[in-house]
Amino acid sequence: MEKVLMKGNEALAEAAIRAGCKCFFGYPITPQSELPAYLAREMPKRGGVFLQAESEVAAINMVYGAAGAGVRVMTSSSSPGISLKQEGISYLCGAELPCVIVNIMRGGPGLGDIQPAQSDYFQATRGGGHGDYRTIVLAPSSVQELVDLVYDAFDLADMYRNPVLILGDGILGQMMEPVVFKERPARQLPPKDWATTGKMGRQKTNVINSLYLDPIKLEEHNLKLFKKYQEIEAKEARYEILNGDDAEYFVVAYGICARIAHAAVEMAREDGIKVGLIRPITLWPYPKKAFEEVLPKAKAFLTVELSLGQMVEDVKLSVEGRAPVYFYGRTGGMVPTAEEIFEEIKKMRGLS
Amino acid sequence: MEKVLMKGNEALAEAAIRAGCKCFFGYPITPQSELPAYLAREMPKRGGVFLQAESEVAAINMVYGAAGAGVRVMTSSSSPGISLKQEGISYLCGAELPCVIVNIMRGGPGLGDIQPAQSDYFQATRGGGHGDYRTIVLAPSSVQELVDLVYDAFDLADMYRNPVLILGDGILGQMMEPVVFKERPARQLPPKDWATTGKMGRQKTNVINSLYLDPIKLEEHNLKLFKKYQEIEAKEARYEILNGDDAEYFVVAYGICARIAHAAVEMAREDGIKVGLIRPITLWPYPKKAFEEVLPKAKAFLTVELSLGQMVEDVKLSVEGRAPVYFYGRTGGMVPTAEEIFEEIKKMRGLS
Amino acid sequence: MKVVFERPKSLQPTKTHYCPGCGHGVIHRLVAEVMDELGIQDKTIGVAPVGCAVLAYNYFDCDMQQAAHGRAPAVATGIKRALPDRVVFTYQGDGDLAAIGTAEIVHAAARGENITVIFVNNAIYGMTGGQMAPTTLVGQKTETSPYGRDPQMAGYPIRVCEMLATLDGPSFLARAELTDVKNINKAKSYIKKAFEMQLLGKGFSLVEILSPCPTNWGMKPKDAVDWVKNEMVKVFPPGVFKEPKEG
Amino acid sequence: MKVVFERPKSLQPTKTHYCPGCGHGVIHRLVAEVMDELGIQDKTIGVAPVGCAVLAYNYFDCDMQQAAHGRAPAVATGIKRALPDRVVFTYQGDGDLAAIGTAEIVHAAARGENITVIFVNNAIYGMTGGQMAPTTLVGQKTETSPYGRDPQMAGYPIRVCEMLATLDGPSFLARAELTDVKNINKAKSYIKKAFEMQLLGKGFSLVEILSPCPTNWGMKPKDAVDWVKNEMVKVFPPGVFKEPKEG
Amino acid sequence: MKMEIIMAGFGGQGIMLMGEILAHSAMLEGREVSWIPSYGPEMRGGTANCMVVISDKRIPSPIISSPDVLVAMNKPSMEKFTPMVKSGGIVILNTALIDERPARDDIKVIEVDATGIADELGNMRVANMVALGVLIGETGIVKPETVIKSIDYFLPAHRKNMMEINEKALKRGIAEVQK
Amino acid sequence: MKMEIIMAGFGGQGIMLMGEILAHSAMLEGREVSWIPSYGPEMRGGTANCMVVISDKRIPSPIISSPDVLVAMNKPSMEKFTPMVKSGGIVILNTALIDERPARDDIKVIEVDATGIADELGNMRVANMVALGVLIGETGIVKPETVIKSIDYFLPAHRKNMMEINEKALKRGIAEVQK
Amino acid sequence: MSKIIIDKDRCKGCGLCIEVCPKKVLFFDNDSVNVLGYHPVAAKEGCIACGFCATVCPDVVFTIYREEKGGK
Amino acid sequence: MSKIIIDKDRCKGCGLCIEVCPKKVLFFDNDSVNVLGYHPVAAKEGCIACGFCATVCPDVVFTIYREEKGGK
Ligand SMILES: Cc1ncc(C[n+]2csc(CCOP(=O)(O)OP(=O)(O)O)c2C)c(N)n1
Ligand SMILES: Cc1ncc(C[n+]2csc(CCOP(=O)(O)OP(=O)(O)O)c2C)c(N)n1
Ligand code: SF4
Ligand code: SF4
Ligand code: SF4
Ligand code: SF4
Repeated sequence: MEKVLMKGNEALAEAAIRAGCKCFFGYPITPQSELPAYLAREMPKRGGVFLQAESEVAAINMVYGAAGAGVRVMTSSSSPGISLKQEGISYLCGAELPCVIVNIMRGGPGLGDIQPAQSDYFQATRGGGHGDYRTIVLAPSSVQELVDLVYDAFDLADMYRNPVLILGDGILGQMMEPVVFKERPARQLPPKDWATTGKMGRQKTNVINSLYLDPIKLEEHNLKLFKKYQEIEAKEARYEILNGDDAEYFVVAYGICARIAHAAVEMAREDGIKVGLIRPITLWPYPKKAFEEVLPKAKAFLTVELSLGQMVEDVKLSVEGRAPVYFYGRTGGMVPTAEEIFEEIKKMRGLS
Repeated sequence: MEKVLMKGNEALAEAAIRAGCKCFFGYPITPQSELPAYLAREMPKRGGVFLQAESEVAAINMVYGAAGAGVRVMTSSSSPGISLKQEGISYLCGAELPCVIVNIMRGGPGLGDIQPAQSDYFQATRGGGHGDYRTIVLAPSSVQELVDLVYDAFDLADMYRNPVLILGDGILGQMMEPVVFKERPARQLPPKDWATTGKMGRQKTNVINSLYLDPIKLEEHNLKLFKKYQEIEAKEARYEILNGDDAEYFVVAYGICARIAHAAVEMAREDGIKVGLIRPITLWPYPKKAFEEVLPKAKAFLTVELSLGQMVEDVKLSVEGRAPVYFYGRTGGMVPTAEEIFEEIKKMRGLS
Repeated sequence: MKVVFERPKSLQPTKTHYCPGCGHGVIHRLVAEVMDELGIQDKTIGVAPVGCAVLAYNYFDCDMQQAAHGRAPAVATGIKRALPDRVVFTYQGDGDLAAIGTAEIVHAAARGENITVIFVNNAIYGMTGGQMAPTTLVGQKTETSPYGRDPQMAGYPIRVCEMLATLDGPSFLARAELTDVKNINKAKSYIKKAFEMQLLGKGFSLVEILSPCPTNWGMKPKDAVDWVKNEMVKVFPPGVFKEPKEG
Repeated sequence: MKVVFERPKSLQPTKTHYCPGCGHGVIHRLVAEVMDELGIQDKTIGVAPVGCAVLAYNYFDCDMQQAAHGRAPAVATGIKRALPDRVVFTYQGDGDLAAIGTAEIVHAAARGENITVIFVNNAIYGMTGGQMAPTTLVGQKTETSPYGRDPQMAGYPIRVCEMLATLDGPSFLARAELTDVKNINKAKSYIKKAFEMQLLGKGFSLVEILSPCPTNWGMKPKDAVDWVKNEMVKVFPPGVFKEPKEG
Repeated sequence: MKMEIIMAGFGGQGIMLMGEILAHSAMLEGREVSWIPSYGPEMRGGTANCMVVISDKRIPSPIISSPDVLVAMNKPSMEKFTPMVKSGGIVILNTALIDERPARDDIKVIEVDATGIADELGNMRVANMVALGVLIGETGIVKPETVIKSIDYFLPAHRKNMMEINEKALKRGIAEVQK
Repeated sequence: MKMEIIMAGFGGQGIMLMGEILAHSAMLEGREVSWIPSYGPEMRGGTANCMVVISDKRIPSPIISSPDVLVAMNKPSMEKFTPMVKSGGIVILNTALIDERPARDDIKVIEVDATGIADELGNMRVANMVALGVLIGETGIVKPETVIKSIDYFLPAHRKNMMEINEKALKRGIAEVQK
Repeated sequence: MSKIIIDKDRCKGCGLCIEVCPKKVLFFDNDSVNVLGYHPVAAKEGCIACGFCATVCPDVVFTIYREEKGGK
Repeated sequence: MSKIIIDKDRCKGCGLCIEVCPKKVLFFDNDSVNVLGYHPVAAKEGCIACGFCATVCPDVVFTIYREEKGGK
């Protein structure tokens, strides 16, 4: 199959079209601009809809409408824009609408800067909106994986009738790597017989809704959602363990940060330190299994993030006191070097 | 001092005026309506500003403007409205602006219902917005405490130049209890010499801002914020332990749910079960100390929430595997009875 | 016997939760009648707002989505773009459309989005218990303007039709009043026209309807109707504000 | 020697980051000159938008707040309500004011909020690299309308002054063009008038200024000025859209 | 001492106010009190109820699952809440609007034609005060004088003329159980 | 085999494209590659740089802290990046715009008047290809034919007339180090 | 001749129909209470099937028939 | 007589002033490059202090003086 060299943002856009995304609604923001620009060029030619909304709030609600109408739909933004979508995301979860939401994260809080960051982890994995809900969160760390996960994202969304978030960062969006758009066997997906397409002869009306005035009904609904979440937790958690076979120490990192951490792990290996890398691919559900797998032999964990420490909570919740968990992070758009992380690995070894 | 019987929402409003709140900006939503209605009546008479904004987004940004201008300011809403404020809250934290934000939580996700809930815990404590930031979160469980914490909220906001969230629920907002508006000695607070009041003879301009184009600067800024958060964590965590002296089991609950849990604890005590109650008053910073205090003798913990389990993560992060942590919750506006919780206490004893 | 009047089939037989004398009921019926008359029930998707009409999804007998507060035009845009050959309408109150949803309605109109908007202006927030709306009249007392709306503090009512008429996107904009048989019939003719525009692909259409909220105005139903006729109409003149040029 | 022209003292001596030939620089200077002439520098608080003018807080020599994208009118409202005797202005681009910030500008205007808005209309999103704005002309090519803005898909430009003129709140609304000396001077006179309205407590005032963005239009500065004069002015006619009645 | 009371009826019967007055007077007598309104699913109209807890000690939960006392002002209220009443508890029924009687025999049922008595006194709206009178007459939870003070506290200035009839209603209620 | 390259200069010198072409041709030759643009704080203008990694194995980090090769097309770029170059690494300098020389003696410095040569060939804009020629001539990391294929790939249809001069520039660059 | 059918249980007693009826044939039936708790509207003789009541009624209480002319 | 001061380091070379000058006294000084990397504007003799250049200049490059009449 043909390998092409592409920017992450553009590869993501292309993958979405190939995955059957019919509508895109978004509002401009750096550093994800190449994505809508690509779709603005391509969608009209390929029978899809590209629409620049008046705001992120409008965009996410357009997503709601289109998802409710039964088509594959995507939106994309970066940190401040994603904050504005929180009410909408909560509605999408409440109404169980499948869609894909891309966050190419930048430095915060507030206007912050436009450099790469991973400081929206809490927002993505805990739900920045109100209510008991979860979104599936995918964290690619290469352009090829970005592409592959876009297909998965649409499938997972349809399978579970739930929004799926793709969490990237400025580097991943801007970097170029070779990528192959693999043909994928079509997955068996449930029919969208709940969609509001007009009755078209159907007896009962279809209704897309998240209101349940009777709390007994809302509790029932939430428990149903909760069951779905448990199923997702059981089935969909994904991770990769690198250099793990004989490892006694583990670095935990995701996305672009995992790439740098990997380089650091290789440095440490050359230095004779038995260290491996756990790279969560799904951030929710969090791959606790990865930790169970390595815990028997793991002496300590080092979480590395482009933030002041957010995923570290999930690592601690996975480890539950069975080994020390250390943290190293850079924030505000700064990116650690492999050497910095290597130093932290040495420190971890010293401490435990 | 005079005791008056007041609804939570109205008492909160009155306390805010007495605490020197000069401006209120809000948008209508159930179940916090009595609060703005009270202020609409009182503010004009007492020299303050009541303004109904066009939306929650506008309201939080008006708060930003007024806070930046150096006055005490408050906004109030309920779950979906708070989701809409997330970008604004991230900006307030980034620009270090003191203000008080009230969330009288209702059932979610989406439109949900208007019944009491505690399912915005993640949003409140982890930050539903983007970036590395924290808001102080206060969780009163009686009308008197609501009043007392409103004064504290304004003081803490000014002391740390940080937004403070008051997390209540529909019951707390609607219920009446006797309350005393205590005269409080004025606290020594830092001068607001950073406020944009017009230069008025000052040499340098004052600027309210969260943009740092240079990531080195943004990282410095974030590390400064982080230091402040650490100071808050060290100094401001608050909790109450009830029936704790000889307790071997602990229920953990906050807000209205802690009241019901307290009743359950008393039932269990009558039944001879040595159980106590940990009631976090600050949800961020989370009172980990409470757990350190009881851990030597604690056999197990039961977290009870009006949600499908959110604070349970903080309990686990506090306990770190040193004792089992159980969970019981109702969701979507349903409220557990003391009897239900009592049953869970018995189960906990059976299990551990 | 000839049927002079019967329940339109696009309206479910369900009883509504609206208060006695509330205009929402009449407007629901008018919309349903138009759907029947145009034969579009089966291909129509409606969008319910947050407001007293939130449960509209239980009342209209067509597919429905319930939108976040103020976002109905965005939701409708999403539906229409996904399914361009379907008929899409929103049903919104004045808080929903003219306060929190201002950006969404202005931009749906500016885009000439090919949808129809039924805008119920009752000069107050009904569902939340009577707070001031963007369309509340100067001097009108509400929960949040307890001394009467003071323009110095709380500004002036927004005239939505007039505002949207400055844009190139809308094909049809009109305002009616639910005050008597004649005006109710006129409201219906506007609604019909609005849907027809959509069917012709002419772009955005909106009908604003001045409607009583006896409960939150604290009036008897009859007095509420009179208040629409005597007070609201002064500030919100009924009529057609935009229609396609002939030919 | 008499000074014919010098840097206004309300403008910091800092060099700006604006591109060569960008209208923002001129508009900054005009606002600063007006602040000097009215003697209000010391009691003025400005609000910077998100957009190319985000760093305005480094350029104006008065207290400044940087607002979230589109929310400058809300931020200004907060400031003005807290400190009613100060002068408050916002400085906003067309994406900021007419897209994401539509609700905020409409409602600040409807409230007659006693603030002044400087609205820089350059028919494009400058800062983010040239995407379509609500004011982008039909047929204009941008990053997100690569085949030219197609009204069928992307709608029509919004005329802000005309739209706000339908409201009762604004005291002064005018549109100027940065095309030549005469029109630049006219722009300044409008800005001055707008601030004077605020000083008189007359309520909301806004000046829209048609301004070149040579970078994102892909034009030389001179050609960009010509494009304002020849193309933009056709869609956005300059003039006064609202002013207080005399007497 | 701790007493948990549920009061229920339909909107317009002054249920909320009856609860507020009781809570207020208990507060005046130095007790801990709490009052919460119903928060049922209905949007508006329908049944109204409130829960009042009065105690000598800090009140754990303001939410009542088994009341000591139920005041049922109409039939749906009786049906809904009677099963929750504590064994040995008290149910006060407004017989004017309730034609059945609870099936339980482990509770004390007090029947009073509150609406009828109020009507007799000249205003059906004071039926709530008659019921309240029965409650305090039966339980002695607060003194009548205190309740009268509380009524005065809640009556707005332009309604002070209603003071007398409210007082009368209260006393008639007390008399009903002490006769 | 793994090579990490930083290319830097000012906007307009075709720095990004030079990196893309290198990465692309290495990809064509079956290597793993990555390319990332600068993401400096400047809003627009200023220095431009990109990082290219070429490897036989999966590339851990696309971010380079110590490059094997630096191509510095102007003076600020040389000053900024030379200190990062690995000991034993290579620095290619565009002497037309750089009047100083790096102070380090543990690296190989190749001087080439890329801008001058390009000018000589008839278009200053192909200075990037001269420099790229030097890079591949010196390191042999990719074959010239492959680079020519990649140039063709990146040149848009209406610019195909530029093919020849680019090719020439590349070859002149190669010749510079092989002379 | 005409026929007017009143779906009593839908009536909320707003009285708008009574006001609008040109023949004043509608009135509240104070002797009955419907499921919603209101005294529903009822009709005396004399309805001319103008449909005014149905037009103003917010609750779709009325169904109205008219005898077709000419025996059609 | 008039005096025109050009703050060269602020000039971004947009050329708008050159276009607008009625006396055509402004030109780009192609021999010098300023801190921003542009050839800045320079003035020949003949300025009449009309101020047009300063009015159109986005970067506040000009300061302009005019000799006051009557020796005031
Ligand atoms: C984001 C958000 N904000 C506020 C609310 C609360 N709310 C519900 S309905 C409503 C306004 C209803 O007024 P209107 O749109 O005029 O409709 P009406 O009820 O008068 O028909 C509000 C503010 C909400 N549900 N969500
Ligand atoms: C919530 C949010 N959405 C989007 C952005 C990205 N953004 C920055 S500036 C801008 C638009 C700028 O255009 P305009 O307001 O026309 O000003 P100009 O740059 O043209 O002066 C956008 C969309 C942001 N910072 N925040
Ligand atoms: S509150 Fe007003 S708008 Fe809502 S149903 Fe009642 S009368 Fe109608
Ligand atoms: S991008 Fe456009 S608006 Fe922004 S500084 Fe450059 S010319 Fe001005
Ligand atoms: S208009 Fe309808 S609801 Fe109102 S009284 Fe008449 S029949 Fe009843
Ligand atoms: S002041 Fe007038 S004459 Fe002098 S340089 Fe400027 S434009 Fe030319």
